[in-house]
Amino acid sequence: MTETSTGRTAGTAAGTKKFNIDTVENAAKTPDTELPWAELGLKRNEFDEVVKVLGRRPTGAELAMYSVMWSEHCSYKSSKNHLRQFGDKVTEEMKKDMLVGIGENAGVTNLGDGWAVTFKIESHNSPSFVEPYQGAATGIGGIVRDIISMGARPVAVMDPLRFGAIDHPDTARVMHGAVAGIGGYGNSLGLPNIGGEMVFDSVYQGNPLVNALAVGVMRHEDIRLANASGKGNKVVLFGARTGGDGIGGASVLASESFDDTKPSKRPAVQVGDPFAEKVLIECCLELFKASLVEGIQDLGAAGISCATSELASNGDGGMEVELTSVLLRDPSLTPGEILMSESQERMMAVVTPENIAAFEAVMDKWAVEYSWLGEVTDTGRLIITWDGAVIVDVDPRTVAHDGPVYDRPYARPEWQDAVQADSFTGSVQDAGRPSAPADLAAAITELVASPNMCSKSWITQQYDRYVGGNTAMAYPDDAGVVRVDEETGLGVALATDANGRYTYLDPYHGAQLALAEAYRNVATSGAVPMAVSDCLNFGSPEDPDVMWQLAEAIRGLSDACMVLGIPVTGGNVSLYNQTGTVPIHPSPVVAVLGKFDDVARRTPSGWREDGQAIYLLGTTAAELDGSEWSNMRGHLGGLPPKVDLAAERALGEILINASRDGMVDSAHDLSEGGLAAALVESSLRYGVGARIALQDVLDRDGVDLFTALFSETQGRAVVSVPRSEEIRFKDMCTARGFAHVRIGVVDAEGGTLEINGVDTMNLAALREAHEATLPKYFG
Amino acid sequence: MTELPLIGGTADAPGPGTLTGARIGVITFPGTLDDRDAARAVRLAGATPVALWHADTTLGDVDAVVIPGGFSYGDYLRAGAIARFAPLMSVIIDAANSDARLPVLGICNGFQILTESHLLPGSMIKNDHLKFMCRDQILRVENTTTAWTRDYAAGQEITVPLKNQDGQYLADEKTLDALEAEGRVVFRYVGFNPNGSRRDIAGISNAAGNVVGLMPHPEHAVETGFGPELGSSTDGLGFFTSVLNKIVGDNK
Amino acid sequence: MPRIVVDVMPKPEILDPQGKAIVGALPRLGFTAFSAVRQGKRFELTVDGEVTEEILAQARNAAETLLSNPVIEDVVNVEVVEA
Amino acid sequence: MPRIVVDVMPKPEILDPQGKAIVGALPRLGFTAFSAVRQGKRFELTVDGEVTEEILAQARNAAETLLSNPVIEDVVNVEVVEA
Ligand SMILES: Nc1ncnc2c1ncn2[C@@H]1O[C@H](COP(=O)(O)OP(=O)(O)O)[C@@H](O)[C@H]1O
Ligand SMILES: [Mg+2]
Repeated sequence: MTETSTGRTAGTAAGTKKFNIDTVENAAKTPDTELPWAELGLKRNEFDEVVKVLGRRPTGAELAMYSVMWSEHCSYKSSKNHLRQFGDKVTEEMKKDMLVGIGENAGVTNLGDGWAVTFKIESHNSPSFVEPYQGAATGIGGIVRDIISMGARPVAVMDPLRFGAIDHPDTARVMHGAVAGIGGYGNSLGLPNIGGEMVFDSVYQGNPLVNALAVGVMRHEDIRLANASGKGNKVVLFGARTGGDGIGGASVLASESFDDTKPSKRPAVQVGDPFAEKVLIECCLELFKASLVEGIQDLGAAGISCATSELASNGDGGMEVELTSVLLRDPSLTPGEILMSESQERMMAVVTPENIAAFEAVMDKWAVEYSWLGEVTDTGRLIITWDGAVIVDVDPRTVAHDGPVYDRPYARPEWQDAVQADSFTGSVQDAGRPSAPADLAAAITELVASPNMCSKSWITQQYDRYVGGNTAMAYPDDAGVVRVDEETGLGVALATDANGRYTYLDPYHGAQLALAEAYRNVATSGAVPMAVSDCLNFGSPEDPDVMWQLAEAIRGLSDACMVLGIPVTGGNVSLYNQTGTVPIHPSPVVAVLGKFDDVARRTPSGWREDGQAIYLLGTTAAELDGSEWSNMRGHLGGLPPKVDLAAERALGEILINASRDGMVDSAHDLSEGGLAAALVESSLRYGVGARIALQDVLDRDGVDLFTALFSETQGRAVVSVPRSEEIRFKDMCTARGFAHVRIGVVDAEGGTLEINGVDTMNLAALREAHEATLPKYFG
Repeated sequence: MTELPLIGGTADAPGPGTLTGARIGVITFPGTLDDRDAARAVRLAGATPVALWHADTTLGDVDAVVIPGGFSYGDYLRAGAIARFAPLMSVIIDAANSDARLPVLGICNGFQILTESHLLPGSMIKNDHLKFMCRDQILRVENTTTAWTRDYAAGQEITVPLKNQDGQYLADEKTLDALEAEGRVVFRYVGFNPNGSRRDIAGISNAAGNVVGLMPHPEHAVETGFGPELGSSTDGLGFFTSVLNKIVGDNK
Repeated sequence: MPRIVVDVMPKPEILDPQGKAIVGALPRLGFTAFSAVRQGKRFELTVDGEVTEEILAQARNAAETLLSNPVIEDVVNVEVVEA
Repeated sequence: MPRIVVDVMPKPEILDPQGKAIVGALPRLGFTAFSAVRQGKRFELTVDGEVTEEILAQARNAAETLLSNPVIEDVVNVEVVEA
């Protein structure tokens, strides 16, 4: 009894008569008609450009398409000139495993054995502030569709989150909603959540960041691209019906083209239907397996405008579509609105005439609604009709790829020098720095209970980590790990990182530090880093200060990728994250993907075996600016920790080799919160303590105990080494010239973390402090 | 290739299990999530998983059926409410009640479907804390005579993952007393009741012991390195070996 | 178009975790007048055309079988509303 | 004891996945009379004593702030029911 088997055919739509259809013919005859381009977000020069491209004024429907596709979100007009560096700064080493690079829905990386992996990170920031549950849920839904459209089976998700101050009255609303939404959608798709981030900072109060990452795997032969080739092939829209979701400005247009009927209300937010998406996943995979689609594209921002123009311009260049064939949830939608609608859980595909019946059989099996909209042509034109009348006649490239590009002015902010000069050390906030044993113990406890360093299990307990049966590591280890092939154990590791405070102090190096940390997290788990995806969350590009932050961050990130030898394969830019004139901290969230030949070799982040030797890898400098400690004391100034990418690479190689050869049983990298945080986390992982003495570190590096514990110097990790492997491990570090020093032993009996010069800390008490914070604020 | 290809269905799994005689069906509804995982558990236990489709009208020659976890039809109305009316469910209900007493295991959403089908008494409502909860959960096996628990020792404590939003088991006092009296409380939560279930009940059986339902996920504790870190991490395998041994024994 | 409204409530003897959470939250927002809250479901079924006795019977039947679970819920109301 | 019933429905223009799932299932059970279904919530607030104008105002206020999410839902009904 579903309507799936019939669909709607051209010209039979009820309500066709309701609109004053603005045809191409009419547009040519009425050049002086006023159009609401400003309300739709276009600038005067952009509208003039549209007129120039078309050689006449656009129709209402064309205006709708150009306005959404030329928006910042879809056209990357402010960032494009800078993003090029990701494609330009690429070495042979970086190209080696890249099967599909930037520009497609998501990049694809070769895993070997005929397997490939695709992953991407995206933002859903402002919808998640307006309606946290649905905003976050549809964020997961959108990124998962990107992965499906590459031909892959999605296998896991991650959720880097940034909220306002933990004690601000509005934070609980956003936190509860976003976490429940991510869980509600991701859990219902059967995708394990294998990691993420959680940061509280008042700079995100009115602009929380809800980023979502999805990863999928496929066989090489299943890779699908978004292009419409083959004259005469059919174009089909399937999945959910089209409603008025996310058309915002289009209601302006609606009022223009309506007769007398009042448009019904347009939804303020999009509501996700995870069940519909789960069914879409399965039916798409059946389509791929039986090779029933030639090209496929998910519908996200800019909906049908985006899907038709991208499919057409990436293929043979032409397409004809009858818009009244679109199945609607709300019959009052105008043609322009249908083109702009961002209704969720929809896909568009190109199918050869021979495969139509088989395609329909798959749709019917899964009870998915679909409708045939038109076909691929070789005319180089995208032609959209409404009941036969031509309402769009454009070169699809001009819509999808030739949008405006701006060289926005940027300059190093005037305040940057003053901020960098204001070091934490010696500042008012640094008064009373702890040094007595009891004070140091109290400081460590305070650190691990602080909003950013506390246990995230309040969040991760709401996420299914097991579904799929391939999760080898997730919270609280450094990277999430999923198996791809059961026979060989082939698998992937993923970590996402960003430090907005570092990036605020120095955007070039801050972005590199985000990459360095994600890279380090992946290597710490034992995986070989292979590829990068990034989500650049910044303020307004029209502010030269912010534009400079963005330019510097992209330059820094692309430079660092060259040194680490891993390419950016895709990502997303989210701008205008600011309240009034106050932007968020520049927050480039960087995801690194690594590969395991056998996930059984993964290294967890906690100690287990009594008596194993604990080593600190890397050297420690006095680097407290921008640190969690200075943040806890309310200071932000100075310079972030130094970046040493050669050292990161060397450390990575040690950690990967040690894991492969069974030389370490645990490894945990040092990042926010420094050594103090790493020691506590490694102890709490399995509830096994240690006895630590840092004298050798203090002597070698010339730092005091407080600095050794709280400094955030990069390129460091702690590992535990079985007694039998100690010589081999030390030899390896020596041979590679990498600083390593034994700082203690695992103590399975005591239930304590003992650090010389610090009062002995009881693990049960530490755990209580670590785990109490989120429940205290969020119930 | 993996034994259960990531792309493609369970039917594409190469080769049967070691005990090729035993065929255990795993049903997929639209919205089912843990079907591949259940099939993997069946295989690791030595039997052959057989993919069943909710719209089918016959069971074929399967010796037992697993109704796996997930959100059938989205579970927006009530967990299991719509799935209960699937064509294959009526066949399963009849087979479970027939003299042959087809062994049926409902896990999580499967348990909810079994209560909605009235194969098992009581029902599940939202967790008392109202949130989805995913954790490693200790259970006590209280009845080792059912088709799905004969390989466990009486009173044995096992650790298996738990992950759900609507896991709070309830039934009226009379029903609960009867379940206790007849030994039909098969699993109880130990140490921590994760959802407010009455009398710490995690799973129950029908009177004959062929139909068992529980909220936690034994199919996620069958492989070292991919299940709970506590306990043996393969504590769930006993469900599948139990039914396999029963099938093999019955067929002798 | 006419609609049939079906109201389903948790049985009185059954603890309602959602209602409990609400009754706990109300006083914190200054709503002190309510001693208990229960949360149930309201369904609106659209009928194309007239609501006949037969259609109303269908709605009652759907309410008892699909829309509610008699173990934990009661159908408290089935009524026709003209739009 | 008197109760105040509050009915909350998803806004008409908003997708209602719950109603969509139900409308898909009904025909399979032979209920073919319904062309659309929307699922909302029904709250019953118990009042100890008499329902004054002030208490009713509290209920209306709670309905708009706590019991519904005005971004996606409408309060369609607030009424007093004597038990
Ligand atoms: N929002 C979240 N969702 C899922 N996992 C999270 C989230 N936030 C943090 N985590 C997990 O918590 C652990 C600790 O996070 P973090 O301190 O950011 O790690 P690291 O310092 O190694 O980058 C990691 O396993 C991370 O993936
Ligand atoms: Mg780490």
